[in-house]
Amino acid sequence: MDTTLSQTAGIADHGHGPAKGLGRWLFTTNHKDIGSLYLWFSLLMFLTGGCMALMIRAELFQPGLQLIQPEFFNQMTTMHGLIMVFGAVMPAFVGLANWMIPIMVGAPDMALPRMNNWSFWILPFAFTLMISTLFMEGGGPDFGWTFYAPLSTTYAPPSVTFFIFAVHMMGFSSIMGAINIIATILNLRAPGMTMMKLPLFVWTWLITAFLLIAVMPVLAGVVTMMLMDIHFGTSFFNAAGGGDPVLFQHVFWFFGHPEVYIMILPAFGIISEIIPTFARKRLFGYASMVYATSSIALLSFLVWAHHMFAVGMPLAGELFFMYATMLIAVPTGVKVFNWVATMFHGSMTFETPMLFALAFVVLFTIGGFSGLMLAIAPADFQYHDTYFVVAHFHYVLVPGAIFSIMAGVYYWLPKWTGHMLNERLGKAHFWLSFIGVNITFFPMHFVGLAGMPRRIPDYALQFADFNAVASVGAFIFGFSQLVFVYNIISCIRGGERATDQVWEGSHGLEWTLPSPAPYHTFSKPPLIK
Amino acid sequence: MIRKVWLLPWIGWLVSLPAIAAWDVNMRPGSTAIAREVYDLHMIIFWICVAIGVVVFGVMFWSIIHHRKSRGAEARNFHENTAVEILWTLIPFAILIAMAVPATATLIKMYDNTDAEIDIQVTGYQWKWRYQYLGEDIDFFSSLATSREQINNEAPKGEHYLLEVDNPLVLPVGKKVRFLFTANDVIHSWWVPDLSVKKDAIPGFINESWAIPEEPGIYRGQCTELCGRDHGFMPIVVDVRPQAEFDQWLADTRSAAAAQKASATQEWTLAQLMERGEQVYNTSCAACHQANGQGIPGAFPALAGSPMVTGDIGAHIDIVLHGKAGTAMQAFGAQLNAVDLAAVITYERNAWGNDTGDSVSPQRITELQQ
Amino acid sequence: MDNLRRRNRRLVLQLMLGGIFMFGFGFALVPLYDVFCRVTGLNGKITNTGPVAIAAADTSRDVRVQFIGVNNEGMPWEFRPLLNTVSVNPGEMRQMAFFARNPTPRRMVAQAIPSVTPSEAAQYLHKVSCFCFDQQALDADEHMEMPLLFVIDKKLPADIHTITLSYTLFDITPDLSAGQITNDDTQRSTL
Amino acid sequence: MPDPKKNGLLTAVLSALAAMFGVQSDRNRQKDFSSGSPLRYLLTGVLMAALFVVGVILLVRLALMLAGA
Repeated sequence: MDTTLSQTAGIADHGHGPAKGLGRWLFTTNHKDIGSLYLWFSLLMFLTGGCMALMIRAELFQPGLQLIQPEFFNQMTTMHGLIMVFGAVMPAFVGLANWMIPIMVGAPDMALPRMNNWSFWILPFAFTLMISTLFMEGGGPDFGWTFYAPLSTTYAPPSVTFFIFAVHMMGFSSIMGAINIIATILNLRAPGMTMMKLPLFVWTWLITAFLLIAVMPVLAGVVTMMLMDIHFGTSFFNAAGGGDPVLFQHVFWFFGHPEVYIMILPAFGIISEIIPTFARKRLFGYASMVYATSSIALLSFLVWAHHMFAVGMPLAGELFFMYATMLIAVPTGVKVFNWVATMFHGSMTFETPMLFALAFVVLFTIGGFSGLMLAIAPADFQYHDTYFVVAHFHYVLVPGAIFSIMAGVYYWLPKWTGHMLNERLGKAHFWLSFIGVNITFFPMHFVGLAGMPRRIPDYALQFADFNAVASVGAFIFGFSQLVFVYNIISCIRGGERATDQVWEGSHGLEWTLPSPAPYHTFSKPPLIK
Repeated sequence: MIRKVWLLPWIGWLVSLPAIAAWDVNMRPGSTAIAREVYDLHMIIFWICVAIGVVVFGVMFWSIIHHRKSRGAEARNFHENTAVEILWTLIPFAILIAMAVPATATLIKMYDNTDAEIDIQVTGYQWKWRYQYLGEDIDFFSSLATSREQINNEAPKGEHYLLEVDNPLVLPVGKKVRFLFTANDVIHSWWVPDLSVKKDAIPGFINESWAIPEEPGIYRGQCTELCGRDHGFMPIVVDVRPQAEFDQWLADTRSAAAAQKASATQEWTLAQLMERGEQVYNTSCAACHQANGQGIPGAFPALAGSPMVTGDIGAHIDIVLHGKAGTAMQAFGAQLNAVDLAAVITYERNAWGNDTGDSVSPQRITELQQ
Repeated sequence: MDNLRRRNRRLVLQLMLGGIFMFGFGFALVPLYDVFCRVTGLNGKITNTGPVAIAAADTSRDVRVQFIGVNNEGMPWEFRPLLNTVSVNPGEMRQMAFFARNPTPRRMVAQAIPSVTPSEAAQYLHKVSCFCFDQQALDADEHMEMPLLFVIDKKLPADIHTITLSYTLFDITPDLSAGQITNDDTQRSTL
Repeated sequence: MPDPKKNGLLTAVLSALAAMFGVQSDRNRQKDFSSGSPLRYLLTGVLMAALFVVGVILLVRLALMLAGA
């Protein structure tokens, strides 16, 4: 990522480094550059989506309509959801995969470098298209990131068609990325790097890639059905023509639930790389982790309707999805014990990546517990579509996926840039984010249980105080991300030189490379003992 | 750990928040047997999670404190123990199975089909609720009663801000009431936390739920499925009364409906129409066209000085009665009675400086609706 | 190296076929959903229609059938059941009708969509003939009574005492604005 | 290293069950990965998922029957 990459000896190099200027980034087929592009794009989307979140929280700071009109508020909640899910979390994981998987398995590059370039460069255009809908006549999408019909079909603003094409483009990008990652993992492993020795980050990404290929087409299918309903007079979801709005919810959540696993399995992989390093102890129960994550690939398809307990399902349906959800929650939830067992009797130090990983384990587990409460169908009648659900998925996504991405960036940044990061700034960013996340999202449990519904621009007086607290927390969390950006840039530009192994307890092929990792690595497959 | 000196003012600010304000942190037990059962389920699973959390985080923080390199801890070399793993998987399984039994019992009770004394059809409209007492001739709309000034912070907020309606749903205490949910336009969701009833109202389909309120009182709830612009402004108020008072209310409402029909044939003066029209306007029209009639540029047209409102009266009546396809302008003909329609059209034609002097009689509206 | 290229190509082809299969599967969920509704009566879809063998009525049991008429948005017709509630014996054929009137000055075509609650009862409600089978057209100021002939299956679970049958009336005039709307437009029968 | 003969169907089923349960010993993992094509494990996994669905449906029927519905 550093433009002035030093060519250290010992690694056979084709003599030509990266091209100069803009062409390098437009036409790159190098997995390191494309990884950096994904990560910078994800950071930009994270800050954009974050600003929308601050708009929402600023309006909700006090009861009454102070800043924005309700329809714009709905556009902000919808775009915040879409940009964070498809623009910040998923590209960040794909970026980390692009950077780390080839050098973890000893491959020279991704299996299909040109497709890799294309699957990145679709994203900026897809999100420009989607964000431009905010400026179109009738406003941007205002039907929630779950875009239920008929609000998203018959009652949608005219810009919904652009929203549909943007989702199509994001789907193509994810599917191509997933195909590329599977081909790299299965075919380009260095000899000796058997499937048994794959690091867990690579295993979780392999499972996530299969999930992506299985569900992104279903999402493309559902938005295509919407397109046909809106423009070509079909009635998939329009009750007048024999269609059914509940059909939309079934097909969407059939995609939706595996999607939430797509957003958390790579996080499991990153945390399973970081904790052993800083506990100086091998991961506890590697085999169990591999088997449990692989069973999630199939089981996650069986529980989608726990998002729809209040839609009016027959009793047998509610019972089936309650039991299935409870049963598959255990193998995933139990993985947290593996991390705790890895730490147990370890010899731990607490640099920034470890702090984020520990916060992940604690706060993600709180999100997992509220998920367990939501699985109880009769109780879900009181929780569904309230701020309790908002607190649940923000706990599993912000201290879950986002903290694991930050942990991954802090963990591998020295390897990418060749400089150690500024620990003081790292810890400042951690503590500000940790405090901000909890002040923002913990009160949401309370207002949700007390009866505040989701997606409302204004609320009754009994919810006022916790909402004020949450808004303050949101601004603390929001602005502390600038510390993160500053820390990354200062780590790129300079800092204490990083050794090859960077962290005292780190193991794995990627740590055998010099820091910063040369432009081309493992042109000749490495020797794996 | 750098010192958090500059964090103190933030924490100070948080603590100084008004202590008297409402800080309710939990679900209310509610006032039906089912609601209390759900509350118990909620608390049981909550305490189970707290217990597991205390154990897990206890071990974790113990390990963080004691197994630190800075305290000279040497990393042990164990990294697999299937027996322990099987144990810590079986325990949560056992807990969940124990949890599933009462949950199933409550869910089965919720799907009980015994006959109800009173059936209410609840229809979700874009941004109000309609209640029809099946078998009775009672059918009314229930819209938000909080004034636009309170919402726009031009007036102090009332105690039940955003949770008050003009016509609450009145129910007898102790009787089983069966709700039949459907919707007129998009998906809404009818939720009253104290009755523990939440069901989606889906256009083209009918859903049902039931409750037996045990104590008289006012129970408030809100729409819980995103349904567009004013999703946050269509509350639900259920007024549960003792049987005698409920029968009285039924009689009064029937006579009021009859009086309503009669009043449609009386002569209404301009002043009476204007006064009634302003009331109807603030309930049903101000949400989009604003109380001052200026509307919202680019979203909802202004009525003050608009050619439609000051021009041909027939076109004005037609758009209020039948709405305008493809826009948010609904067909209010099906929602308001003849007197209200005549009053609101007259008000629109004479308010905010339009003063065309026209007045529309309820008889003319009734003819059009025949 | 070409062996690697061949392996890559084969794997990528398989994965793309997998993606296309899942895209097809997304669309296959629509008919699958109808079959799923037919089996479980999910969402109150009534599925068995047409003539049925007349069996002796089971007079030992009374089932209360409620009728509801709902107008969807932009449907100004007057639309209500002639009788709100009917008490029926399972197995007995019953006739009843909905009243509809078109108060607007123009010709309109409507489509009624049925729905039943509790959804467990949907498979046991058999509609011999129903106005919701096809579109209903009414001229300005015209009104008519639309018939419905139905039977409740004797195998209705014992704990179901009340069945509510709702019809939602949708305005589908603009869809057919192309051709001339004649009175007997019965090309499409739904449900 | 266990001899890399073709692993029987039983090992695949046992491994699939272990995966769904979330616990697997390292020894079994090496045995699984040393055997032939992963396709058999995939198909066994899908089969076990289908059995899981049937199992839960039976569980639901049992629950409803017990409650006398």
